[in-house]
Amino acid sequence: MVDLSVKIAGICLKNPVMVASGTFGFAREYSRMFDVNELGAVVTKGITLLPKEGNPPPRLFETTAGLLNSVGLENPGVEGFIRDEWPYLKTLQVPVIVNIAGETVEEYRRITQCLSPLEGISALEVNISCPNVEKGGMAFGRHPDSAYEVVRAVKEQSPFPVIAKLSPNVSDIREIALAVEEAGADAVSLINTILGMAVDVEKKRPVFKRVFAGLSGPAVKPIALRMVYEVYEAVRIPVIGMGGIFSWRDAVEFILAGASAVAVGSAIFSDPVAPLKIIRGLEDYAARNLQTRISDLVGLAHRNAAEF
Amino acid sequence: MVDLSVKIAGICLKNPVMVASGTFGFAREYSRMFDVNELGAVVTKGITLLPKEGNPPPRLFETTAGLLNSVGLENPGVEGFIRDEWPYLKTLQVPVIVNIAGETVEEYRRITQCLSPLEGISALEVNISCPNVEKGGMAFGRHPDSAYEVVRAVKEQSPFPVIAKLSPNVSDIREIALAVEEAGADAVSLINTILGMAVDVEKKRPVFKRVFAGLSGPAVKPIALRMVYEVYEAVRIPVIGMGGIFSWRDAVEFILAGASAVAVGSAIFSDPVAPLKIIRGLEDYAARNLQTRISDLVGLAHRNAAEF
Amino acid sequence: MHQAEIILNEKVAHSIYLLRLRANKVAEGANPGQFLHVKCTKGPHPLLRRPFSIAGAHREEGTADIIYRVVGEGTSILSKKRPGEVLDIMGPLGRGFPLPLPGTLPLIVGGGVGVAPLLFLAKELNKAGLVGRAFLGFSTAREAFGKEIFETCGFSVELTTDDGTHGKRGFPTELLEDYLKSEKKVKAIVYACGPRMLLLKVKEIAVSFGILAYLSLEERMGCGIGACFGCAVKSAKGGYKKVCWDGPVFEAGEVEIW
Amino acid sequence: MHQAEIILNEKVAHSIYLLRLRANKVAEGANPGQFLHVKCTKGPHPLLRRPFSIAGAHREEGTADIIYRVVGEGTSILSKKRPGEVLDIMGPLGRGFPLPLPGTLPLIVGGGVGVAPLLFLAKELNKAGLVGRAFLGFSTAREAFGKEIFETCGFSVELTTDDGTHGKRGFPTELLEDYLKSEKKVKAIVYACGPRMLLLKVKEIAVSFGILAYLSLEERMGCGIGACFGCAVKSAKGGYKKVCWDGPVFEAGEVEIW
Ligand SMILES: Cc1cc2nc3c(=O)[nH]c(=O)nc-3n(C[C@H](O)[C@H](O)[C@H](O)COP(=O)(O)OP(=O)(O)OC[C@H]3O[C@@H](n4cnc5c(N)ncnc54)[C@H](O)[C@@H]3O)c2cc1C
Ligand SMILES: Cc1cc2nc3c(=O)[nH]c(=O)nc-3n(C[C@H](O)[C@H](O)[C@H](O)COP(=O)(O)OP(=O)(O)OC[C@H]3O[C@@H](n4cnc5c(N)ncnc54)[C@H](O)[C@@H]3O)c2cc1C
Ligand SMILES: Cc1cc2nc3c(=O)[nH]c(=O)nc-3n(C[C@H](O)[C@H](O)[C@H](O)COP(=O)(O)O)c2cc1C
Ligand SMILES: Cc1cc2nc3c(=O)[nH]c(=O)nc-3n(C[C@H](O)[C@H](O)[C@H](O)COP(=O)(O)O)c2cc1C
Ligand code: FES
Ligand code: FES
Repeated sequence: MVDLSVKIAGICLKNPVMVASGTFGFAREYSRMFDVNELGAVVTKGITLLPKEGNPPPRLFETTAGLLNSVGLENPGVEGFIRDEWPYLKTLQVPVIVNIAGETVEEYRRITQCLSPLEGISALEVNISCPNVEKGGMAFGRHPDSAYEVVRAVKEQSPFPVIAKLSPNVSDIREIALAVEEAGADAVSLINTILGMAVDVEKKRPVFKRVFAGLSGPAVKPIALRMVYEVYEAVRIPVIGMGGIFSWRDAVEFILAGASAVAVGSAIFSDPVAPLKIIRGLEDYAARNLQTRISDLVGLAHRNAAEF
Repeated sequence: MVDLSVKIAGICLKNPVMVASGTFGFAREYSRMFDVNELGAVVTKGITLLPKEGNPPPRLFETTAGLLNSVGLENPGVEGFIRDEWPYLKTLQVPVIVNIAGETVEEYRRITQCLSPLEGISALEVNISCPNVEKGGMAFGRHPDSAYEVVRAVKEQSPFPVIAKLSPNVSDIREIALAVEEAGADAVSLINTILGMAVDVEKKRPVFKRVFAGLSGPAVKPIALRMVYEVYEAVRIPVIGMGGIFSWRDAVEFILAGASAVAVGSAIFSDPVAPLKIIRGLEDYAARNLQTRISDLVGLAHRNAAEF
Repeated sequence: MHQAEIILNEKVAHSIYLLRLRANKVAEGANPGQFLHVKCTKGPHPLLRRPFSIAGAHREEGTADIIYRVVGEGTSILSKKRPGEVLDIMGPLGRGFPLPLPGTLPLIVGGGVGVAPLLFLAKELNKAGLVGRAFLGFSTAREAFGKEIFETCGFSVELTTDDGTHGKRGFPTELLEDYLKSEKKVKAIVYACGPRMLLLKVKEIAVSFGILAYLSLEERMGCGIGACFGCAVKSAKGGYKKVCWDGPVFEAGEVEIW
Repeated sequence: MHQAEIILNEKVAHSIYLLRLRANKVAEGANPGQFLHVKCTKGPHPLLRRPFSIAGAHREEGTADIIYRVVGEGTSILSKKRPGEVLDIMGPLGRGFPLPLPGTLPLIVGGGVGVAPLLFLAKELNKAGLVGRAFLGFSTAREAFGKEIFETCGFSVELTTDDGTHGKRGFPTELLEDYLKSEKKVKAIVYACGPRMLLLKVKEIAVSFGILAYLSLEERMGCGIGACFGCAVKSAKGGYKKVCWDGPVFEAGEVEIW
């Protein structure tokens, strides 16, 4: 029997496969299709202090093996979240991680305060990497100082463990990872989407009104994997890896590269039960490789790289 | 009749479709398959001062809709190039752009001096963005100051126009573009490959000995396109766009985003005559859109974005 | 999500295919206007599913149809599938067309492949003992399909083509407008599906004649079940609605189409 | 680059297929050991072509064969192609096996699907009036193929399987070694293709018996024609050689296999 459980930021997950923020709504939507309690953890759509309309359509555009999104953090705001979504989420038997975003450090602080009373939140994931909003978001995640500031502010208020979600749109992601570790983050998650765009050749203009959008999906996997590998070497806090995970094989690559857990995002649109298939695939892989604990695989590629 | 000609860095191209450095060898290889004089321009494999062995195999690895390479600038060195490759290249009736790389600023300077006597070189493309070498390469292209220094050094020595080839592995590519413009670059080309990696799940170690490799191909197109769009707004020198161009439609996207010319790289491996098909596709597109000059399409997406 | 066997995948007009699936759940539960979210390949590209309106459900046979136009990669892959192969589908999804109030005349306006869900609607209306009129528009004669089915359902059908090669030259919305002008006292309800311009025009006509219109909208979709906020359409009350969850069928006044 | 019609695409052993193409240029010009660089899809994924050794060329019919094992995405797509479909191929590419000097006995060592190019070689040797011995290894009985063809070409064939389900249990290199030990005076030349371990072992044996060996190597390929420096193999003289251009067949002493 393989022990799939992992521990991150003080949370115990029965398996290392979570869903990525923004691709799984508030879990309720997919709970109509399968038992979401089979997941390692659920991560909510990003929540802001006030409700957010989001961006005008189109919000999605497919690229080769990738997906551009410009959702723009549409969400019901923290009050709406607590009123409409939390009652269902708190019934889940798996850890629930709430993803939060803000335009100012003060907003991050206040949203943390609003969420603090909710018993049952397992962790906050601090989104300092959303490329689809006018203010805040990725702007914080591109500089070590502002990343530090936001995470520090959340950490000061939060009764929950804090995961910092990093942006890949930087020269050196290790710098940012070190800054948030310094600020007290209990874990880092990466990557958020990569800034990209598409042009409509008939209309001769950008597909998206905001011109740029965030790229996710299998296309970005090699980049995400590299960043996980880099960050694993730079920090001591656990790394949650994501970006283009489509199959158990991808998940194994991330784990070997240093991810203590992984998140599946865009692949869910292709196959809602992809995370469950990945869990089973991981189990088989570990068994085949005579590992009794999946956690023994974390970062193994680093040790083996040294020898080759 | 559509006029496909464009002018970049003082060079006249009869059409805007070039091949990307490193994917077309020294043109001779593909000249056995088709008439390379139909291309807009030929760009050579990167040349260094001394011959370079390159990296141990494996050097290539396919990812979803992408290609990781760790060739490591294997090349015969500038002398070998002049002796073995230039005699053929100089017979071509299309502009030949020589791609150069070095580990130190001094090396860039000296290789430029070595190439200076070669009449018939149309331009030098200064590779400050190769991710596959121990020293130099991308290290220069990740910081505005070092990018400036290299391009300045080449520009001082070069009797030919100078194109700076930028790295996408940066927080803000506009900064680098501005620095090389300031240094006197006559054009910029982008993007070089994006740093990525792959893990061999059976061997449990990185696929490449150097761990990281450069990602190219359709997977990176949305990112490349975004960077071309950004750089077009930042600088006044012409932009040569590349990264994942697979069809004429992709080429049109780059042109509308601000590329005065485009280069086809990895797609050539899939279809050696892809550049020729793209030229024909561009011609049809322009005709369908009642454009008599392809150059009138350059950057059109910016003007149209403002109105929408 | 289920694996549905393909029973039939045939051309019914130029670049238009009818695909029939063995899918009991769909056959039993589907309402006209709902859609299936279809995976075109197993591989990672194209990544997203493709939404297609349900064009018919045959409860007895346990089968359901979609009718699709080949426009790009996904539909081109679909068109090459053969009977016996299995298709991964989600659905029936979304909110369909509400049936008309008693005494109301259903007027159907369809453009191009937008006719697909309206075929299913006509059959269900017919089952409910209701018939009406259908105004169908196509680009050109060889792309026309579905006329006979509306007729079988007791609908009187008028056709237009953009190029005049079949039926009247022009648009089906012109026929709708002419009809409403000529039949001032009729108590009608409009059901429409087709290109954006058609829906916009239908909305305009509905407003000016003061009648109810239900429009089936299209937007690019990710999840198809309301989780990703990807398929937004501007709500008349401000903010956005989700085409996959709040629609795809909306009362014309609920949404801003442009 | 040409578009070659598929004449045949059939399973010849467990997960091993023979694909026959109408390809005059290949049929006429190919030498054993050369390869075709095959595009498996039109789309952008998988991006790269796949190299396959030419397993036979039929000049009169204008056809050529490859034999491939289904191991991943590309070969799985290939295995679904049907006769009549067209395949985009480049080739014949690379440098093949040199024919033996007069009076030299050709010894063929093949492992798994590596047997493919050796079939073509045996036929050409036979045409040149030369016959020899073939030592073939497979994982298991149901994956074995090609024995009869070698026999038709006048070769005496010995087989091994890893699990002993067919022929001797063990590896074909053991048979080679045994043979060379027993036939000390024979003037032989070895031709080998198969997994890396097999090639390494053949090289070792060739060195220890002081005979010439030609090995067909594999490396991941981009361009297939010497332009991208992607398919490097370490040269014994330092630096690298290109499998696609300098090979895929190398004299064992030219290259460092590990
Ligand atoms: C609710 C709904 C019902 C539909 N019903 C039908 C139908 O009955 N018959 C029919 O032929 N078509 C229908 N469509 C449109 C159909 O989904 C697209 O034609 C199809 O997705 C195109 O896929 P493709 O890969 O061939 O084209 P692509 O090459 O991907 O794209 C062609 C165009 O199709 C659209 N498209 C692509 N992906 C999606 C997506 N995930 N969601 C929405 N639009 C997309 C884009 O606007 C794109 O420009 C419906 C769409 C929606 C939203
Ligand atoms: C000169 C040469 C001749 C060959 N001849 C044969 C033959 O006759 N019969 C046969 O079955 N196989 C042959 N191969 C191997 C064959 O090319 C691979 O099995 C095939 O490319 C796998 O493709 P895939 O998409 O199914 O597998 P993938 O899922 O892509 O990969 C499976 C493995 O195949 C290898 N591979 C993938 N792409 C390439 C590539 N572009 N170049 C080289 N290796 C690759 C990789 O090592 C990979 O790990 C030959 C290879 C070379 C270099
Ligand atoms: C439609 C969509 C919405 C997203 N919304 C959020 C969000 O609200 N907060 C966040 O931190 N990340 C968000 N992301 C990013 C994902 O959580 C994830 O980091 C990214 O998509 C990479 O993973 P993937 O390639 O598996 O999708 C979103 C991604 C998509 C595709
Ligand atoms: C195998 C390979 C070798 C390359 N070698 C070089 C090089 O020598 N110099 C350089 O500037 N870029 C080199 N590149 C980068 C390409 O020129 C191009 O910038 C990049 O591949 C993106 O374009 P593409 O997606 O069309 O391939 C190489 C790319 C590949 C795939
Ligand atoms: S497609 Fe995801 S919310 Fe509609
Ligand atoms: S595959 Fe390009 S050099 Fe061999």
